[in-house]
Amino acid sequence: MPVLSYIQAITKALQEEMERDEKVFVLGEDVGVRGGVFRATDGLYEQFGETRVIDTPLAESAIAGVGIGAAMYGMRPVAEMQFADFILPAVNQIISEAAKIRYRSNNDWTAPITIRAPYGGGVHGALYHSQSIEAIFANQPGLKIVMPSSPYDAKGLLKAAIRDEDPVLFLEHKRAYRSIKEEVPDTDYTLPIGKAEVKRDGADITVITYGLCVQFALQAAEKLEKEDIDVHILDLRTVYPLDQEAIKEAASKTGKVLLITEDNKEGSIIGEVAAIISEHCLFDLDAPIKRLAGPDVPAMPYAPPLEKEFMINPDKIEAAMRELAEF
Amino acid sequence: MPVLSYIQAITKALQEEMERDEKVFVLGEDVGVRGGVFRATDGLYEQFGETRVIDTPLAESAIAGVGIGAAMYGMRPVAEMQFADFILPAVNQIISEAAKIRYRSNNDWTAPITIRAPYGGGVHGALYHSQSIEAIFANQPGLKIVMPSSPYDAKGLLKAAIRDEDPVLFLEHKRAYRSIKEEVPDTDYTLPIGKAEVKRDGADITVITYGLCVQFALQAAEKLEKEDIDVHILDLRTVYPLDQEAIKEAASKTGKVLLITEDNKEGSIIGEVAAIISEHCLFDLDAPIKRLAGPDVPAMPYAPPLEKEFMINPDKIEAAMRELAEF
Amino acid sequence: MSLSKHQQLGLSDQNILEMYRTMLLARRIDERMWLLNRSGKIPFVVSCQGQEAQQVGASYALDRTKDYAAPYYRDVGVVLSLGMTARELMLQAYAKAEDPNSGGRQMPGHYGQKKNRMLTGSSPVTTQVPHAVGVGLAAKMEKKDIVSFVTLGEGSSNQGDFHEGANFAAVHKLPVIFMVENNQYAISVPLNKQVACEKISDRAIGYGMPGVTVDGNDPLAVYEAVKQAVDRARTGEGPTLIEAVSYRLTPHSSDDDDRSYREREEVEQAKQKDGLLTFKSYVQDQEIATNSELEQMEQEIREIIDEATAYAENAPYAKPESIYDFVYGNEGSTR
Amino acid sequence: MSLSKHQQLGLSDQNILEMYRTMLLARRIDERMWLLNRSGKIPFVVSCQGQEAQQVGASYALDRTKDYAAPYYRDVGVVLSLGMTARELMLQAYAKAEDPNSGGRQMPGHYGQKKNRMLTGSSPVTTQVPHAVGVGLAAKMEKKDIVSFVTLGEGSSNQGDFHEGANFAAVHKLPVIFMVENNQYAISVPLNKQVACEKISDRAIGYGMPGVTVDGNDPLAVYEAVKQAVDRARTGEGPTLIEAVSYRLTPHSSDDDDRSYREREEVEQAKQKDGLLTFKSYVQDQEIATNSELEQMEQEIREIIDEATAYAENAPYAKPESIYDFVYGNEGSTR
Ligand SMILES: Cc1ncc(C[n+]2csc(CCOP(=O)(O)OP(=O)(O)O)c2C)c(N)n1
Ligand SMILES: Cc1ncc(C[n+]2csc(CCOP(=O)(O)OP(=O)(O)O)c2C)c(N)n1
Ligand SMILES: [Mg+2]
Ligand SMILES: [Mg+2]
Repeated sequence: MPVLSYIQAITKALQEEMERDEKVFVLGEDVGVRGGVFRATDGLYEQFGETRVIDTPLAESAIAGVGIGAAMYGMRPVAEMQFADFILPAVNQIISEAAKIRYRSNNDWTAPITIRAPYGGGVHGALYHSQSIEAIFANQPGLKIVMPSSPYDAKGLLKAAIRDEDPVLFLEHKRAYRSIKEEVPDTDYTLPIGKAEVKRDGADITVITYGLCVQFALQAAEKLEKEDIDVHILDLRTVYPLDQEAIKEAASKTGKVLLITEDNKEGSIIGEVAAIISEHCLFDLDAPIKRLAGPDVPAMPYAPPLEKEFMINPDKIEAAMRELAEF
Repeated sequence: MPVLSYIQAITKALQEEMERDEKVFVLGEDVGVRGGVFRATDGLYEQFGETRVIDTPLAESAIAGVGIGAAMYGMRPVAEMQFADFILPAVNQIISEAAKIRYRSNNDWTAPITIRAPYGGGVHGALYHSQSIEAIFANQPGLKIVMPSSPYDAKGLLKAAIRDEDPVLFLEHKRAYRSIKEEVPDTDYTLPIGKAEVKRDGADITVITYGLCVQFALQAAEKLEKEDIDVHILDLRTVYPLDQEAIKEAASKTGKVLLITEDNKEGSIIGEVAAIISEHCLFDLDAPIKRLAGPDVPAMPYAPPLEKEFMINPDKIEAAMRELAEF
Repeated sequence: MSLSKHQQLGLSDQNILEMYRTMLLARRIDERMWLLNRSGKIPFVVSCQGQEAQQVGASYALDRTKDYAAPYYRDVGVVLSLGMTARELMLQAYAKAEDPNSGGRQMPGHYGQKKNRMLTGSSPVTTQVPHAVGVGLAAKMEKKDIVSFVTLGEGSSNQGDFHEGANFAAVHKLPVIFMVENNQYAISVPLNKQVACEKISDRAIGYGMPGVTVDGNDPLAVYEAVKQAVDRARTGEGPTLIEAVSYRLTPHSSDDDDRSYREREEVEQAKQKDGLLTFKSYVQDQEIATNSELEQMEQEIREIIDEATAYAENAPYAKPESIYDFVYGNEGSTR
Repeated sequence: MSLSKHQQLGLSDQNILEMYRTMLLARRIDERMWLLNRSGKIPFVVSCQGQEAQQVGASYALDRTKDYAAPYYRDVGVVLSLGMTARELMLQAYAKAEDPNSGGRQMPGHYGQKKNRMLTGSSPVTTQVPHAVGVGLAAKMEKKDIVSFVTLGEGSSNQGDFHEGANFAAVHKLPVIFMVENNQYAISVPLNKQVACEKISDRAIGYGMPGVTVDGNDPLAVYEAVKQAVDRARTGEGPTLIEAVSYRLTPHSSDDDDRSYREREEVEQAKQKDGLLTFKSYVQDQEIATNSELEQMEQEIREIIDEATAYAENAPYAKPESIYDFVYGNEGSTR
């Protein structure tokens, strides 16, 4: 099985889906000749031509809105937002339109668009090239939000997103793009949207997280193994709507829960996870539900010492895990 | 003391602030000659003229963005979004700009803008004139979100918002506009942003909520008094950033917590409230943290039976309170 | 003998009569809705009155067997032309389960009907513009002979989505027709406080597409302009911006009171130019129908509307539990 | 004897020399930053190269003691003209605590300095346009004699915020100057895939304001156009749209590789027209400075940049715990 980086897995998924289905096409800024500023669409322009790999004018609301129109018509657009931070001009199209088209038309129309966006920090991107933006959208029924943590997951989930009958916001961690590699099958597989996955089975404490933080948590868990602390790790994979069953099961399993996000804390995805647990598993808990998150400041600053202070890393996670285990 | 409706209290606050400070001005769609589609700016055009009560072109991103620019200059703009649902084209200006201007300029520039928007359902407004939109913004440090529950609070909080040194999103429940009335002092008073308030002191169960639901909860509590169920009600008032101390105190007081929002449940404000409680007060709890919210569907439909099914009301709250009390 | 205006355009007398009938039907449905609103039967109306001529004139220039449309909330004349029935319009006014637009989920005036290729619309204005461009893009990609037609108000042409959508269509030379229905007001705000340009169609040059302004009270003038745009679109020449100028004869909606912001005289003057009246004169002058035939048409339309109203009034609402349906496709319900 | 171009514009030889010096300083700072980037000292550069002429020409037409500006990320020439120093620019390149723009919080090229009336900018393009309009509105409300100047790229003129901001300024006749710096590319996307209009200034008529296109390589042509716009603004005639056409001589940023999307010859050809070179010729031809004076200027600038670089390199970063400062105003910190 070939070893692919996270971004290669993305490219592979796009390529396979475009080969499989003529209705699939890509649109966004610099996705064509340039192959994307991160090179996620590398080679697609050459293979599929400019009618299916479309360099759009610099206008995110149009990228989303034109994609939605094409999706209503019956196409399978995959729209790229150059950075997740720049999805904000398109919020109206995504929330008022994509998320509500099926519902408002009483199932007459649908908008099966996939919107990809690189998110996350730790890449010297400063305030506007580092943000986690999932919480802005994670209150909108009709929309799904997928945030894969590994190359294998990225490929399978992106293919599932493209085939999904509903709009999917697909958020890729840009620091994972080249730093995370693993074996990824050449075969055509999809992974279920809406399902979390246990990435590590453990008995002492439960960690629930998503995206790049899953990798950090796995690293930290490995270290703690030496101290005989056995960590259970649930990867949410889909952060909206959440897989409530998996969350309850994981929380109840150890009774000690650590929730992690790279986003700032208040109002983030993990607040909802805590709420689900405290609504359903309260009496299974042996410790307060602990949260590890970015600080509640507007976004990640640029200067290295400040970026480091903001960013979650394996050491911070390890410390939080240990503290919880010792509770 | 005069009895004012919720919307009259808003108008009064605007008028007093405009009289007090020449830098305060109003801009929005139909706010001038028409006095606003809800008539929140009624009489201001006549009193202050068209230079301070500005009918803008139909473009919300400009309303917010131009307001932000004027605020940077040193003015005190109060921008009206005609309906909260129509704030979405302005999300980029509010989140990328207003919320981050102080932080990104290292305190050199500020954006003291107030953005008012009528939100909420139960007014035959259907999908796009009924939404609760606070959760979209409730993860953005730098921004404050205020949602008053009564005329008295509305006046004091709006005056505080206009004087605040930072951007404030001020959400007014449109069904409260004419249905809620109370005595409101003629005097110049402000109420603290960032502070929750106990609206009813009780010993058996704690309800934490905000906006119109506070009124519904008070009504339900009165009924339950007859059944000897004594309800403690905390009105969040500011839903972002949350008043953590007040939340912990209220939750710990009775150990049984019911959280209520009119928004759909997953990803709403009350998820974060549950997370704060389960992080800090777990061992004070005698029951799982219960949540009462709108259903997780895109928005409130128009047909009366559907609207009723969606909307929170005193009966639904009463039932939930009783269930929790009996736990 | 010189050809009459409609003959020059290749329209038959029969076409003209149909167009007039559709305009009249739109007007009478709208009027009925106001009556129903004022008598407390339906909570909300948003009107087409004064804009029927441009709506019907434009629609008849489309190929109504294959072209797509993204109508806006005033477009009773458009949706009737494209195949929605009076009964269906009444069902949406009453928010009943059978309403094909939304099953009673949306407010009246939020159109959408897939079988007639009308995209589903929302309340935030102008979002439909990029959607129509997306349909144009898809049609071009699939090499289908489809034109995508979208309407919006002149106030709405100030939204970013108008700019972004128009620019996208022009850069990619897509078969899209943007028709701005300039009725002089955006709720209470008059044209000169919405825009400072002389004509909304002046915006076209900034996108690199043709822009034309036509008399929106004249359905044939609008037909002609849209027909030319359709021809350009079909031959790969790209999009066109059309401004149809008329006047909003009613308040903005049943929730509005327009006396606070405009003079009665202004409204009365506009009523003199009402396209429905002037087109009726045309039909009469051209002897396309006799007065008694026109009387009969009124009578027929009244019956259709009576039937539609009675049907809609008696039709059931959607069941409360249906609120959970169709959030996502994979399941029937989210519960 | 006929007047030279700059004399006709009312500019002295001294003015011209200053302008040239500012352009040169901008270019040399930018070049130094690339060196620092390529040697691993600073992680990111976004360049002004090729656009100094329009940036400096425009800025000199403003009243730099009272006008406001909302510059965009390439505007080294603007911010230098308005009072930012080489040292301050190096401090932001190194993201040091003393950086007046953001204290090292933002990436390089995100300008803002209140004492020089430069609004703070962000990364999402075009958001500054409504801000500049807001300053114009405030100035008009307060009856202050202030002009608000804002720049953006041609690709960015496709964002909704451009449309909404320009329209607002025109309707309210605000003292705002919109200058589009058309450098032919938006990252890899060439002009003809961004817009289909002939000139970006063609957009002006759709807002009801004058639009002009000028040679962005000629600082005097840009000066003249902006000066006229300033005069209009000051006399209450409202906004102007100016398109200054030049070419982006470098890749989009230090993260970009432009060889994948444009021919070297094209870049070489553009370099022949580089405004810095042609303006230098002008200075020489007009005998405003001798070659040895120009040599000396280069030398002085080199020293300034050396000093600035050394200072910035040795300056401290902000303290990690300062991350919590200035989220809100009322408190020093959110902790
Ligand atoms: C984004 C958005 N903002 C505000 C509104 C409220 N609103 C509904 S219609 C309207 C005026 C529209 O004017 P125009 O575009 O001229 O269309 P008309 O109603 O005159 O046909 C406004 C402000 C809305 N629906 N959407
Ligand atoms: C809203 C938004 N979308 C995307 C980007 C990423 N981006 C940065 S610069 C740029 C191209 C800008 O082109 P142009 O406006 O022509 O300015 P230039 O860089 O050529 O000066 C893009 C797409 C961004 N910064 N903001
Ligand atoms: Mg109008
Ligand atoms: Mg450019």
